[in-house]
Amino acid sequence: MDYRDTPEEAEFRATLREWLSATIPAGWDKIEDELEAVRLRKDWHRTLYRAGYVGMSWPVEYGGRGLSPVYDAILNEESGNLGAPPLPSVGYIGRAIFMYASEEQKRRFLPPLLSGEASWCQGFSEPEAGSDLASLRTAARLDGDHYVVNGQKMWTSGGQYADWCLLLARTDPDVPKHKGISAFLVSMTEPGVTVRPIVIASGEAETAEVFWDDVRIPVEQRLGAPGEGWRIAMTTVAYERGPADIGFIANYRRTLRKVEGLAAERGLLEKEEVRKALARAYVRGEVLRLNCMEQLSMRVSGRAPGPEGSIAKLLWADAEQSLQHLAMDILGADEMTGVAAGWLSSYFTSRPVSVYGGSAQIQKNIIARMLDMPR
Amino acid sequence: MDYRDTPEEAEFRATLREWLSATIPAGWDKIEDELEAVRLRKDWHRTLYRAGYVGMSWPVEYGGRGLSPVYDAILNEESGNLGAPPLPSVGYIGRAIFMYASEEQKRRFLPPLLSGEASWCQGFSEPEAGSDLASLRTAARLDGDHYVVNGQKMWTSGGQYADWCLLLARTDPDVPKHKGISAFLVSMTEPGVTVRPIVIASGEAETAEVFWDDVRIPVEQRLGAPGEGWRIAMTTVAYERGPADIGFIANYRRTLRKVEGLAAERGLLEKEEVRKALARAYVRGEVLRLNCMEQLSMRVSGRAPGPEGSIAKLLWADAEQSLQHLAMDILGADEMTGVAAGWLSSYFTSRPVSVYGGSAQIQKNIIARMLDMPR
Amino acid sequence: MLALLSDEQQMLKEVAAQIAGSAGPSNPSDLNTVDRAAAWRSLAQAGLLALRTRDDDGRPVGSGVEVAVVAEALGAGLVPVPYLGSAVLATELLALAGAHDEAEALSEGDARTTVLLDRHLSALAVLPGEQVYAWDADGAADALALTAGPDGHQVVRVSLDTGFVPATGADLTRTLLRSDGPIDEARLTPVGRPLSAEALLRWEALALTVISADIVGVMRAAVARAVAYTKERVQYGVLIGSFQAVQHLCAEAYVQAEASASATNYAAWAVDELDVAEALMAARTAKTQAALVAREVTETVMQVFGGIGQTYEHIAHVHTRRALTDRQVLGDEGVQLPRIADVRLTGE
Amino acid sequence: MLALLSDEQQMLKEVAAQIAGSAGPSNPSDLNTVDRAAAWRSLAQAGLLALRTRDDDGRPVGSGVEVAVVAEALGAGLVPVPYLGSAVLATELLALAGAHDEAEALSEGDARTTVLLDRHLSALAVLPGEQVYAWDADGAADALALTAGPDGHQVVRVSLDTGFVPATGADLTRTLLRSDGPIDEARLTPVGRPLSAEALLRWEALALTVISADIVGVMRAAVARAVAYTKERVQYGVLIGSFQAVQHLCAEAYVQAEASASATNYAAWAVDELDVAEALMAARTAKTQAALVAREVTETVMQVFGGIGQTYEHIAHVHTRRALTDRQVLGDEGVQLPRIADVRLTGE
Repeated sequence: MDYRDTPEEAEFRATLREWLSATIPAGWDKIEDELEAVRLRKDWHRTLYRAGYVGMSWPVEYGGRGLSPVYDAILNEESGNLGAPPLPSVGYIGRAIFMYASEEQKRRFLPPLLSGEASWCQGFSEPEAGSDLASLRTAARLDGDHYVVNGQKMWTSGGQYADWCLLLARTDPDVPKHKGISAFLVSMTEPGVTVRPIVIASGEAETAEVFWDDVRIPVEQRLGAPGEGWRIAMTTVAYERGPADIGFIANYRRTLRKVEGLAAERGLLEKEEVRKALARAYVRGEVLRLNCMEQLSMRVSGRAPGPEGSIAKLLWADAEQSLQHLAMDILGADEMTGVAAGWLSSYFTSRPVSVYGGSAQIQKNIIARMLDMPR
Repeated sequence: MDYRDTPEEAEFRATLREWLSATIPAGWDKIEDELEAVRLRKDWHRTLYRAGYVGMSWPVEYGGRGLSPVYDAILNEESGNLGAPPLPSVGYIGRAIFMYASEEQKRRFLPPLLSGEASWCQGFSEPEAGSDLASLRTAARLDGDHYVVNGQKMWTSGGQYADWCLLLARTDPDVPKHKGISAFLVSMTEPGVTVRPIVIASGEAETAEVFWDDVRIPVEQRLGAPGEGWRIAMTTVAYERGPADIGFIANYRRTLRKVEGLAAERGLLEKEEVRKALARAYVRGEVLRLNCMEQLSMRVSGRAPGPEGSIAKLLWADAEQSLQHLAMDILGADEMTGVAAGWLSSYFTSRPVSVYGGSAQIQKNIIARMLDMPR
Repeated sequence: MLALLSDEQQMLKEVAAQIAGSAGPSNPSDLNTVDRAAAWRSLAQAGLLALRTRDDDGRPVGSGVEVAVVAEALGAGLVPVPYLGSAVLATELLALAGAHDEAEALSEGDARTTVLLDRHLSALAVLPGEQVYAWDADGAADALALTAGPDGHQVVRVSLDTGFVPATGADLTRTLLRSDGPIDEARLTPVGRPLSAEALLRWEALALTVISADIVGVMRAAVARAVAYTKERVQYGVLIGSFQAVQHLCAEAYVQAEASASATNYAAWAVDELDVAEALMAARTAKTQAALVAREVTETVMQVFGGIGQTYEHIAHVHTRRALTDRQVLGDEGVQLPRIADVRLTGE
Repeated sequence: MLALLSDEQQMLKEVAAQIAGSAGPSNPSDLNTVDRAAAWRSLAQAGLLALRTRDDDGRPVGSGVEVAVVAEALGAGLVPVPYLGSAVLATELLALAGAHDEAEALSEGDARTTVLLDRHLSALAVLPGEQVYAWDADGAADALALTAGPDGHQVVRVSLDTGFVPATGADLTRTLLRSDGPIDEARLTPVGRPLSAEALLRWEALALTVISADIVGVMRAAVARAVAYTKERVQYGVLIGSFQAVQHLCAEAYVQAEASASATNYAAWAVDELDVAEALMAARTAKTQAALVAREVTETVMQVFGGIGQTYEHIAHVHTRRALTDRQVLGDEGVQLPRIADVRLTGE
């Protein structure tokens, strides 16, 4: 057991920190214009790619460096620590492609995914198929050498800006629902694709819905065999990002420092109650960090991502939401009168953490399964 | 809407308070010997009866005074306020008898129940039939003009000291489980009845298990028709006592005053955190009291006891358990080192409040039913 | 003792619910189109704006219970009219100051006045002072505050025409204005006679109670909406309301909302029936309970609605925003609990 | 970075679990019959009492991780032997004071020594002083405490033969003695050399960590018992574990126990690997987390067991009692959080 970097990890971290310090675009987090922010994130993807920081844990034959996922974790951590722009998310799409794609598809799709030339979104959920993904209704009907897709997707994060979509659609309505789904790699520029941003309660556009009207997809852009879509989705979901993979932990620490600062500004640091609440928030963050390190260690040791991820997801939601509650308690009316409107927005942004990517209730179901409790 | 006593209620309360002050046996709560304590409770029942305070809300023809249940509530409240011994519980057994018994049974059983000559217990739950009461296995086989009972009952509160038992047993194993149960009025002195106290985690004997081995019950002691036991049980359970009916609210207020006293003794009243926690405990008690007053008002207005009682039961468990948590937080190690052993005992006594009489989970199920949520 | 609404109060509740139903939004965009003026006229015509004016004997036309009934109904409907600000908080202040004509004027529904709160929204503003807010100020020409004088506090009127800017408050159903600096003494017009300390505490008891009633309405309606949704929404081939986890989430939220209602009903009765210290204690108890559970209840409702409950288009967050703001008005549990403790631990 | 037990540590865990399994009660009455002496001998024979003695280079024979592994296993088994008191807290204190022979003597399993804690159980006792407790004192002839001196704190030994009476503590698995008055200076025998402030903090980090590990063991075993019960107990014709409400209760308890384990594992590693301030911060974090959830987790377990979980005969409350007492030892979250805050808010 060792929580410290190995010498190689330490060297990597040092180099990375130096590179980040020199490379993070100044003032990127002050950009208000959304399109400009998107462009910046794309540029940052390419910059990271050129420096060798994208897909480090991918197999070498697919353009990766074959490194341990620890290096991805260090990248996440230091990006958070040094306040870098959000990291591109290539892992789960890449995983789906290099596990299920044909050789030709891999050659076509993996390099631009890695390099950032093409950005991706995930067309899984639907209005009537949220937690119950297998009930999806979007249909792909075979018509000669094309599939014709009709339906509606929801919670397609990044749908507004993505070039490509990993789409799930029903290709066979006559078999049990898990068996009639196929996966597709589709360009978002095809005629018939309409994207509408979804604004969440904070007032910010966080995700999107995508309408598919007679969208034609060449057969060779189906991923895997017909009916293999559910398996592909489950693989993808298992590699979806947990708190450790999105710099959440580093961000949490920075937010906690800000909340401590709020308490100081308001002269509340003398109140034992406030001191304890701040310390409690620190403990929550540490507990989550350490739990994620254990899970990462299991991944490094070759265990496939398992239901343990549900523990981290529950701790994550609790930590994030509790911290926003604490900020609200410290800010009091200021959060409601517009004086601290940014914190109200952060509060509402913290709510879906216990909904998206499997609600807190679903995570507890998964843990009950893991505990082998009766169905 | 009026939370005040009517003139009649106020007069009743004043007379009662005077009577209680003069009559409560001094030092009754210091009695350590259990048998003596039981004898005192029986004496107290008879004393109350002679003064006209037992069964006040019963119909006049069954020995009651036909008064509104408000008077029972005032009796509970003032008994708690003035620190009287626990009130006898005649309501739910009485209700079962005067709703389902034959005229002869009523004449035989109601007067001694009211007067306190005979005390009763309730033989419903079993080791394998707790929440799921209808699964009970204790069997009553008809043998001539007697039923022969075999089985085991659990959580028979007061079983050690009761003279009579309202017993549920299965008389027909061949029909659906709710339909094969009958109710009996059985003397606890019959041969074959064995009572074993159940000691709860606090170390105190709070309830009992009762073994029934070839116990013979005359057919005329069956209550209601064969197979009517489930209906009788449901009536009885609906009239089981909530927090308002057992002086809980008055006791809660007294316990809260003690906890405030603990905080004062330990010099903690300067701590805002402690002050707020004590005020929070006060609010919990008030909320429960006021909720119970509304429910009592509904009962007075002639509505049968409904699932609203589940709200009070959940608030009750929360209030009682939270207050014990607060005491523990104030006492710290003293509660664990034996210095404040009584509080540790109170803590463990507070735990089953969310289990007995329908667990917190069952109460929430009942509320979901009341909200007409899908099964 | 009978802790139930009388038949007349029950009827009042239905009238208020009907008005609320016609003026309440089903989704946030309705807030742009709903006919606020018509709702206000209906309230005036039904006499509901006159409840805290005084009759010929100097008694309030409507008791605390009646005002709370209306407040709860309007909260349940998320109705964007300044009933609390104008018809309760300002009207009661005018009546207590003996400015009965001014109070009557508000009850007719043409003019609206609200109150100024301090920068924490936690107390009626005492002027001159620093920044203040006009809360629940939709259509209000002016707002009331206090000045401290030798004979007690004096109610003063401040025009909202100048010196105030719209604040982007969390609550989408009420208008909030922020003073753009300290309020000049020249802008204060005294109204009525100075208030006794007791009158001011009585006002506070009423104000805390009706805000609690508003929260109760918001919570009950939010829970009812969530429960209704669980009876429509299908996942895994069944209605989501059949999942025990969803049932228990709803049951817990329901219990907390009902518990708040019990505390608020008593506080509403106490306003006019108990001595002022007891009435205020009951009001603080109700506000504490409502404030303590409002966040969790409305968050649970958003959770039960799942993905759509997180979106701006959906009504769920409108409940949350109104409840979170109400929590702060005249002080949340963090303000009330220490005062309850003062009474419990030193006052008795 | 690899935050997992090594193969050797995994083996150690199995050895400790085996010993615990043979000496742990299945119900409270087993506590009268279980062979404590045999369990102690097994621990000695396996070398587990020697982990905090020092090797020839002055390094602990076993790391913090290894001691925590054993502590967790014994906690899980509710084993009634004074591993924490004698083999960890006292042994480490002796080793830090350079009293290596005395530490060695304890490791052989014949003699037992424990520690004296103040009357709040929240710190090692500094004598002479008021009432103290000998905690985890089963079979211990004496106990260690401190005296304050010019060169730092001096470890002193106090015989438990006289001046102590058995206390009826909540924890049924550990022996607790209460001093029947202040400890006379004449009864103190100095041991080893005075401790540096750093040594004492290092001791505290270790002590907090192993107590957290004990709590983690208690919680994990309690949750596992409850989960197992849900797979046997039938109500309404189905296993109670098939009810989503029961599943979620267990899942929540499980998550809290695992979260505590994560924090404790790190603290255990930190004991010997990080500088003392960081090690202590990690230990306080672990103790805070464990203390914060221990009550709720063990209460949930009692709740899942339903009626029988409330009875004295059942094992459930033995977990609760041990966890509740452990919470207090060297300070619960109420003690730890302000110290964490001191570091966070003023120390950096």
